[in-house]
Amino acid sequence: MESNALSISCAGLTLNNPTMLASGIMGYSTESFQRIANSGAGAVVTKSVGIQPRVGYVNPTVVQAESGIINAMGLPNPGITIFSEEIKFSKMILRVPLVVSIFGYSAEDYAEVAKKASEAGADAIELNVSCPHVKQTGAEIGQSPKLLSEVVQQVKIATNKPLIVKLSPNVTDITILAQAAIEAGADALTVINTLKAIAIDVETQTPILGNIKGGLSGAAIKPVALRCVYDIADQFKIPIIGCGGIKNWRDAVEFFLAGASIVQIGTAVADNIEVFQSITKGIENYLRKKNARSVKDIVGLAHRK
Amino acid sequence: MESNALSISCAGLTLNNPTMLASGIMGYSTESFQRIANSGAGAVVTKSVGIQPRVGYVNPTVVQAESGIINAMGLPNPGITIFSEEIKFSKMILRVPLVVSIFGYSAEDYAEVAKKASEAGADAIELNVSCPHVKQTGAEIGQSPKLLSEVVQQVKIATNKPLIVKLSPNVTDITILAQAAIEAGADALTVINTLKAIAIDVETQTPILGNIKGGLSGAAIKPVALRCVYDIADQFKIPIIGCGGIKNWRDAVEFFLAGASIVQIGTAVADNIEVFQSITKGIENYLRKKNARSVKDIVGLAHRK
Amino acid sequence: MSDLPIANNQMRTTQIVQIRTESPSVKTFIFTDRLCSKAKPGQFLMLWIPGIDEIPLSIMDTSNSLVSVTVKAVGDATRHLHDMVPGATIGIRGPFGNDFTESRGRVLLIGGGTGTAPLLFLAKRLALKTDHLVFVEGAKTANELLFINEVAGICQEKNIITTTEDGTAGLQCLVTQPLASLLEKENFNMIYVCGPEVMVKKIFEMTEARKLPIEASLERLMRCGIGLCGSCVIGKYRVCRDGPVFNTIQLREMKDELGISKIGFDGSRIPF
Amino acid sequence: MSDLPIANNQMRTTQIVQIRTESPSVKTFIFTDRLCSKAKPGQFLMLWIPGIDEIPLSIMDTSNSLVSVTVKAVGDATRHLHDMVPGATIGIRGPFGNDFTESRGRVLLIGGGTGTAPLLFLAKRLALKTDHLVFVEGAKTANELLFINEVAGICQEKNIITTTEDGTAGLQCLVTQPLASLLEKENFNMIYVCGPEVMVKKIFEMTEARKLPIEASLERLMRCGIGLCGSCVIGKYRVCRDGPVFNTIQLREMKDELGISKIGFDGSRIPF
Ligand SMILES: Cc1cc2nc3c(=O)[nH]c(=O)nc-3n(C[C@H](O)[C@H](O)[C@H](O)COP(=O)(O)OP(=O)(O)OC[C@H]3O[C@@H](n4cnc5c(N)ncnc54)[C@H](O)[C@@H]3O)c2cc1C
Ligand SMILES: Cc1cc2nc3c(=O)[nH]c(=O)nc-3n(C[C@H](O)[C@H](O)[C@H](O)COP(=O)(O)OP(=O)(O)OC[C@H]3O[C@@H](n4cnc5c(N)ncnc54)[C@H](O)[C@@H]3O)c2cc1C
Ligand SMILES: Cc1cc2nc3c(=O)[nH]c(=O)nc-3n(C[C@H](O)[C@H](O)[C@H](O)COP(=O)(O)O)c2cc1C
Ligand SMILES: Cc1cc2nc3c(=O)[nH]c(=O)nc-3n(C[C@H](O)[C@H](O)[C@H](O)COP(=O)(O)O)c2cc1C
Ligand code: FES
Ligand code: FES
Repeated sequence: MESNALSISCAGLTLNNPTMLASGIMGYSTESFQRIANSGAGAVVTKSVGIQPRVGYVNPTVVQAESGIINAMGLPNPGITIFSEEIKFSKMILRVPLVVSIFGYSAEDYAEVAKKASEAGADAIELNVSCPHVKQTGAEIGQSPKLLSEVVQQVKIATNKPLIVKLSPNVTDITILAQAAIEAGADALTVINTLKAIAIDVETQTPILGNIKGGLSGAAIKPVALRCVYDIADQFKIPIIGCGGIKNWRDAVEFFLAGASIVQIGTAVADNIEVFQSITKGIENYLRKKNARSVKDIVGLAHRK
Repeated sequence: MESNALSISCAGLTLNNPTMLASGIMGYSTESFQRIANSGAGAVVTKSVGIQPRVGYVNPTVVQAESGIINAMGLPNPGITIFSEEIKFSKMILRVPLVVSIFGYSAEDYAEVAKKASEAGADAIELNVSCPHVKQTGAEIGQSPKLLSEVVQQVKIATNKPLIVKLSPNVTDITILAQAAIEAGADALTVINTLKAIAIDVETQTPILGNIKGGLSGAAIKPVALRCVYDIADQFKIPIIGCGGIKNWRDAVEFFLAGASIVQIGTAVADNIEVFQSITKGIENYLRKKNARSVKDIVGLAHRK
Repeated sequence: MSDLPIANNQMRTTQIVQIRTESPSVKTFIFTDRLCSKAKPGQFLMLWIPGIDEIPLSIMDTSNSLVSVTVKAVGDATRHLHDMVPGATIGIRGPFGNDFTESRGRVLLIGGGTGTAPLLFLAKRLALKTDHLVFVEGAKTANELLFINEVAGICQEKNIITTTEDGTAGLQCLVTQPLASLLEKENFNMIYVCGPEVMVKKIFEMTEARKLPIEASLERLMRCGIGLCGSCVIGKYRVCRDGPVFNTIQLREMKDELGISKIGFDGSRIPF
Repeated sequence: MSDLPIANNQMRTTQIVQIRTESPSVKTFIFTDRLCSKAKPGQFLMLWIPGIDEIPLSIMDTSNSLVSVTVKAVGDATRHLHDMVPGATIGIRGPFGNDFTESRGRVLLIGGGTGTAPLLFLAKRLALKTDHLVFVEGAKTANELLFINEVAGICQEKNIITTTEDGTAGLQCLVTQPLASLLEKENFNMIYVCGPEVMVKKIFEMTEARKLPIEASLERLMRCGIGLCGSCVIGKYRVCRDGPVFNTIQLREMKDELGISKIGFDGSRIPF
């Protein structure tokens, strides 16, 4: 097997290996991105950035649940103007693609942030239209085919960088949202963001998160995320970036077999920042064992009849 | 505290304690119902029954996942005609309420099964409109406010037994379905059924379940189920039966605080059939510690501001 | 009694290491599995034939990390399994269910068909504790008598009784027939039985008449294998979780169903 | 180094058992917590003040199942905590982060403000290994000097140096001032420091000039406490997961940020 069995070109991005840091994980600073890249990630995604700075919600912003965590950060971010400097700085140093995740309250917001991020040097733009815990933003856009389509179209005009749309699982039929994104011009889909959830403390009889509700991530959501990838790959040809509960090479391979070409890893970073390396190693062994020349060879195989 | 602190009257049913066996778990025979009742359940729900017998899907029908299981039984059931005999037999022996879960492919189906089940002696009817793995049945009805409303209305006409509607979490906004069910005449809601999921084996590169996709239950889904209960209780006064990942008294109390008056337990029975007893005991201790005279006193407390 | 929380017993795949033909319709499959290699006689596993089915099978033997199951080709799943070759991938969950108590003293084992498999496993263990093992085995015809050599390695020849329906080996009769005189003649501290439910029922009636202790391993339709789906219920018991081995008291409790009716694929009670 | 997988370290609630007033603005809170009672000096926990906030606090002491934290009222969360009474319910996650290495030989500890708390915890452990402990503590004014009696119980009087900015106790100067001559005079095997980041930075410059080994515990904005959110990042390190204790080499790597800028609530870099 050649050493580039792990490299993958997809939606205009070329990665040394098919793992990416998921948005929102250590996602602010160049030094963090570089550390994650050194830990073996094939690309990094920034924390979601909007037009204005936001300080986010009061703590607790993270609750640990069984096989996962529930978070409601509230999209803390410095705003695209300040963050553009960080993007420029990152681009000077980073040797892996930098995907800038963006959010907004309207199609115009998204377009403006996408434009600035692109100008600063983002290698691709990921639309966070699925963040379930900020009123009037992500949740609503990612749950409505019409709004989603509008946002994607506008962003498409504002930038010529590869456009990744990150879908929410909190919908009746995720393939309808996938279709809307694809038809509006998405170059790839990230599947999925977190599941809407809550944690309640029995002693104090109150919700624990500062924002009351949040998003469930981690191993608990893997079977749901995998099903979403499977459903979309069943119907569409678009490149899929699988995300949700991935913590070892076996999980990653499951996502490839379901139809993803790349995987993102978030929550598993808490237990082990070297997770990218160990997953990549595991994928490499697996490909060798299966006589596959590249990840592309196994993408979607679970759909064979 | 009086001994009846645990008893609860709700939606026309009176239970000795607020735990119920969830539908589909050991749900065919009188002897099983009685064993579950002897293990401490306040009521039992039968496996979902339709008009015609069904043999269900080929195995594997159950896959164990992290913190839960994925099942795709395919609604195996003897059909309401044969099952009516079992209901009659159960009613002669059982000392706890017997809830008969029913499914169908149309409003007329539901109404007919509900009628027969009621005639046979069911203490209440639970509509499984959310079973995610049989084409053209549950999934579609439970995901459409219009279809759901129609089914509930027809069943309401066919029976005067308490009518419980079991909601699917696989929707964009569960409160809209709750509203449809309530306005159509539901006496209570069971929240939630399973989350659509898949499991894929990396060695054989195939989906594991005979039916490919199935429903995720168990601890993994608790934060989602709890959020669904919380969301519905935030908007509506209807009695709620909480279900999803409950395995100890603490989980049960979380559901009460979120707004449920009763809890159902399914997957946790696999690890321990005595789970009803230990949960009830724990609830009793908790109520005593909190100086609550009954479960009713703590229902919905997490909504206080 | 296996009490592995279900989370620690997820399905894993493994390769078939060896296949042995035991009779025209029965093969033994050997594979490695860490968890099942710790199983005790009486426990079973769920074996996934990818893309085809998943079926319950008694564990016939373990040694180091190897596990053996002995399978009769009776339908789609078992025939597909019989068509497999060493190196083929299968999925395993388990071990599930309880195991036989290991009695001391005078012990009788009665196997019918592939029901002989778990009893052979048991006999190997019992041989370490007792020197009076009587093994009774029945089949339709000579070449369907399983594990004759293995049993001969454990029990003294005079303590092995075989029956065939066509008389091609051993006594020409049903396995229940020589039992009557045997139970008349000898006293046993424990009787173990595994085989078709109608046979189990008959033997249970005989032991009841003589007030002898018995442990029977039952087979019922199994789907989940972990006590949830209710397919395998007999009386108040789940064969997968409370069994598959049941003792005298439990068998009495299920008298109305044992060998009489079972739950079919559609959940209805069907007569045997 | 704590390597508890996050799943085993979920938030649990406990009651405050005892509250001790240490100074006009500082109180110590004592409660039971099994996991945190096993913490080592340097580790911290996340303390939930129900309905208000969740904040990181260094563990000041443990004994049996009891845990102590020492808290200065500086804002909303800490003031609410100060208003609590014994019996009040709080939530705990942790222990998180790494701990100080326990050096032998001649050891210097330098604490500023509540930074004294983890150093006191450390000093108690070090006292079992070494008899040369020098403790330097600084505060604005006399009644803000924490744990004077406790430190006196561990170190010889001549090895305790206190400074106040207003001269109401000890030397009238910043804590860094007596260090210069101390480092001139004596040689240390290890220097431990915990306090405001600007103080840490100054001291690190002094130890660097003299090529002395140092371990500094840092404080940054923390939200998740488990290495995910990125709020606490300094250079390539996460204070919550890779720290809070950093050694000489690591401090060198973060020189461009130490005491210069940090990540604010909105994720932007803000100057000190
Ligand atoms: C605890 C237990 C241990 C068993 N041990 C062995 C063993 O060691 N060796 C062996 O050869 N057989 C064993 N069996 C029986 C074996 O599971 C069935 O022969 C097999 O499932 C038949 O599958 P099939 O597709 O080949 O046949 P099918 O064509 O599906 O059915 C043939 C007959 O087998 C029975 N059967 C089918 N599916 C199941 C099922 N999921 N569970 C139980 N019975 C079923 C039915 O009565 C059916 O009529 C055991 C069964 C149980 C419950
Ligand atoms: C590892 C670590 C250990 C700490 N140990 C102690 C200790 O033992 N005793 C003690 O009194 N304090 C300690 N702190 C600081 C303590 O967490 C803050 O004083 C507290 O969070 C302030 O909250 P507040 O709402 O009262 O103040 P606010 O009004 O919110 O803020 C006052 C100042 O405190 C800082 N701050 C606020 N929130 C946080 C936060 N989540 N994380 C870190 N800093 C914050 C900010 O700089 C802010 O300007 C520690 C901090 C860290 C990171
Ligand atoms: C602490 C935290 C913060 C997150 N912030 C963002 C974010 O800003 N934008 C976004 O699109 N997703 C965000 N996510 C979602 C993750 O990118 C990812 O979709 C999700 O966690 C599922 O993957 P995982 O199970 O590997 O964590 C966040 C997740 C966590 C745990
Ligand atoms: C094996 C199995 C079979 C089920 N069958 C049904 C069914 O027939 N009808 C139904 O409404 N729900 C069915 N369910 C869903 C459960 O009733 C319950 O809603 C779900 O499992 C979540 O609860 P839990 O996490 O406590 O298991 C089934 C669940 C399992 C695990
Ligand atoms: S096989 Fe499902 S309960 Fe026994
Ligand atoms: S506090 Fe979140 S990464 Fe450290």
